[in-house]
Amino acid sequence: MEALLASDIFWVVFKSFLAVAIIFGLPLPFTWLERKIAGHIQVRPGPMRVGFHGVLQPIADGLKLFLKEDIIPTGADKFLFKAAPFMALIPYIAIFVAIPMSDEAYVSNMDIGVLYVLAIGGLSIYGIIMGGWASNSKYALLGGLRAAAQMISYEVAMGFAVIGVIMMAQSLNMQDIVLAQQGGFLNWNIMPHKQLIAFFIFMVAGFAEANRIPFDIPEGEGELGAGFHTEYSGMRFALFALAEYAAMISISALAAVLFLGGWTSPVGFLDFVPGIVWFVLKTLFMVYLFMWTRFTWPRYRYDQLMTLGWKFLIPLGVANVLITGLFVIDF
Amino acid sequence: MEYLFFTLFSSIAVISALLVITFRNPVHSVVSLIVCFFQVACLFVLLRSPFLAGAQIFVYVGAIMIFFVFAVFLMDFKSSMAKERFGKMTVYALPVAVLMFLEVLMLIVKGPFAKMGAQPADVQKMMDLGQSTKAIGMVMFTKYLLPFEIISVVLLVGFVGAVVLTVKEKKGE
Amino acid sequence: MGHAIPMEYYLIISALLFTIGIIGVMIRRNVIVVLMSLELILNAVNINFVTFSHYLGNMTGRVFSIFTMAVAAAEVAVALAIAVNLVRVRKTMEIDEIDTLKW
Amino acid sequence: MLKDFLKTVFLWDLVQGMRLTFRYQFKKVVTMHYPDKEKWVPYDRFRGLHYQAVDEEGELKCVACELCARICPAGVITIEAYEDDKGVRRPSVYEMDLHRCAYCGLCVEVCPEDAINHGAGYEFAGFDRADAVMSLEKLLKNKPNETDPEKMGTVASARFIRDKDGIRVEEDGKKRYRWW
Repeated sequence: MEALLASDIFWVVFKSFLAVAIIFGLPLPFTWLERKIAGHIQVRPGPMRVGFHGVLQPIADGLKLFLKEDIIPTGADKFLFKAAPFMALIPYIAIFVAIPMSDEAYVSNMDIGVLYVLAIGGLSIYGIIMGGWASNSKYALLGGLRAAAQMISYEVAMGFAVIGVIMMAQSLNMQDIVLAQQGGFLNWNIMPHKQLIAFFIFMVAGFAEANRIPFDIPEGEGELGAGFHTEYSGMRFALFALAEYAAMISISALAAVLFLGGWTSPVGFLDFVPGIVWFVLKTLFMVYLFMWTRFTWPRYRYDQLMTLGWKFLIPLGVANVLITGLFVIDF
Repeated sequence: MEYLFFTLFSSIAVISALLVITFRNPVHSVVSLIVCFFQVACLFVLLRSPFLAGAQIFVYVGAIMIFFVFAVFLMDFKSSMAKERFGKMTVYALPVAVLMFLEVLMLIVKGPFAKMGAQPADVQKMMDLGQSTKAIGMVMFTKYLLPFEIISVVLLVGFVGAVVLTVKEKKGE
Repeated sequence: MGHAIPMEYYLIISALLFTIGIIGVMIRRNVIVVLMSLELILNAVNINFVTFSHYLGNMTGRVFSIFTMAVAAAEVAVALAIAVNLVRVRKTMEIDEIDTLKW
Repeated sequence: MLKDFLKTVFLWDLVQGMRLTFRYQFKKVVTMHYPDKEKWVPYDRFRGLHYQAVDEEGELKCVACELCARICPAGVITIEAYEDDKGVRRPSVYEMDLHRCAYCGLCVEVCPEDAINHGAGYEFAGFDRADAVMSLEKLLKNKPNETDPEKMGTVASARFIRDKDGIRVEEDGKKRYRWW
């Protein structure tokens, strides 16, 4: 037993399982939270019937989805249709591996942390586009193509936003990026004298990457049925929903690390609070921001979305990189 | 341990590469090529070049393969199915290619590389260097600055060319 | 942590991928698959670059593999644009049928 | 001019929208907790589930004239008549198949004896098709409209009950408030 506890491999496996458990477990309370927030923003109570104030509602929903028939349309590409939900979900689990929750609680401390996160995060699009194509349905295909166009465009913007942060920390390592923001909230990258513009770009691109309102045109239930998952039902549909929540959680965690100072405390005299508490609080705040936004703004039109991405966010990102470069350089 | 991972990654890479050229449906080919590139990225990690592995996933898997997916989707699907799996040239091409591979194999096993080996002291240094992104940046932005700039111009020209080629001309202009 | 794996292994894998790419270019007639085989060849070259860079102790190989990636991206963009145009104009993806220049 | 420019740069519209929805989260919810805690008491004019009226002696008012069955646009009502001991026509069968009923109220309007009436019931979902076919006994049991004008149009506190008699929502009379 002691030998097991001492071995690196055991800890790596244990931490990986923990990351997977977090990604699979968190969406349940978050769906409840989202529906509650939706309810209260619309001046109604939200789910109330299953359990105390409806806390067991997500479990009931999950059970329902898992017990439903798994329909595969005729003419669908069976292998890709079955594999697509996993292709959409797994990258976000892989992202979570690289995000440091505190100075000790991380699965892997990579030298190329940020690059890894951006690279892997771009892969979930394959699940969406393949799911859309394999369904052999025109709405699904259109949703998949829209998703691909949207995610490629906004990945560029997100990359530019992150480059600003990397330049501030002079490192791709997540730990270094957090350490560069130590010493109170004035040193966080979100402050105007640091990377406020980058934070703005990052969040807008994050909404687009996670396919959340106001940028959920790949789903676009108004015009596309349900977009790329029109033909999905039961468990596979649940996996797509899970992937959406996993995307939201990992982008929130990423924003907390890159812009909100990760596990560092906002003011000096609160240093005694464990780092992981701060990290969780910041991530929760970002998740709340996602949900708050969802029930505030309407969906963008497709061309407006592309205009915003290419003509506004990317030039702004380049400008931000240039300005950051001017301030960071050693004369 | 490292052998285990090497065997895993390389065998998956080779198998998926073979699948790329045997699938009739181009979409399936694209998917297996993605798998293959991913495994190559893993091999880069084993070669102590994490930055390159990240770049491989970012550029090849995240960008180039999306182009392919788009191209296949933009074309008519029925016509994108291969009419026959292999062309007429298969009979001649296969022996030539296998012969070429055997030749390269001889070169690797018997040739100068086998004798060269690796200098252990250097390797330790290189492992430290390869793991830091800084080292690559230092070389790229000092010694190879001009090629770097030229590459960026090539990229720009390539993308402008792609746009020019695909845009449909509007009538009356 | 030694580097237990001999350099030859990586070279053999790279040679295998290269050969598969060559075979793909020669025997497949679908323009998309031919382009994908080209990508496979470029990737095999990349593995070689990084292997030599790692085992011979020189950063140049790693830098060049980045250049290869950039060139591959540009190449794919142009090549796919041409392919899409071909399919639009000639209504075929078989490269054997696109032989007007052979006259 | 400068103010407008600044508002554009700092995305003032977005901030305002976010502020509005944030404030709304702390408002008191306005929805009725229908099956679990509260229940709506309809007005007198409400055209709900039909009921058969009886006169002061407890005798059925209906004389099986079949006017309602004739005027019903959907053919909801089936009537079979017989002559009772006093020589009055009475319905032996009076069935309403409410699947087809549109609650137009023509039967109520046309009834010369004021026998068929709209009641207050609106909870007529069932687990069986037969549940929606109203026999004479069921029509007699259905609840007539609330007569107390104070109670009309109010939300009464209620309980959701599920037992062997089925599922229903019953007023417990603890609290009552006006909706408007």
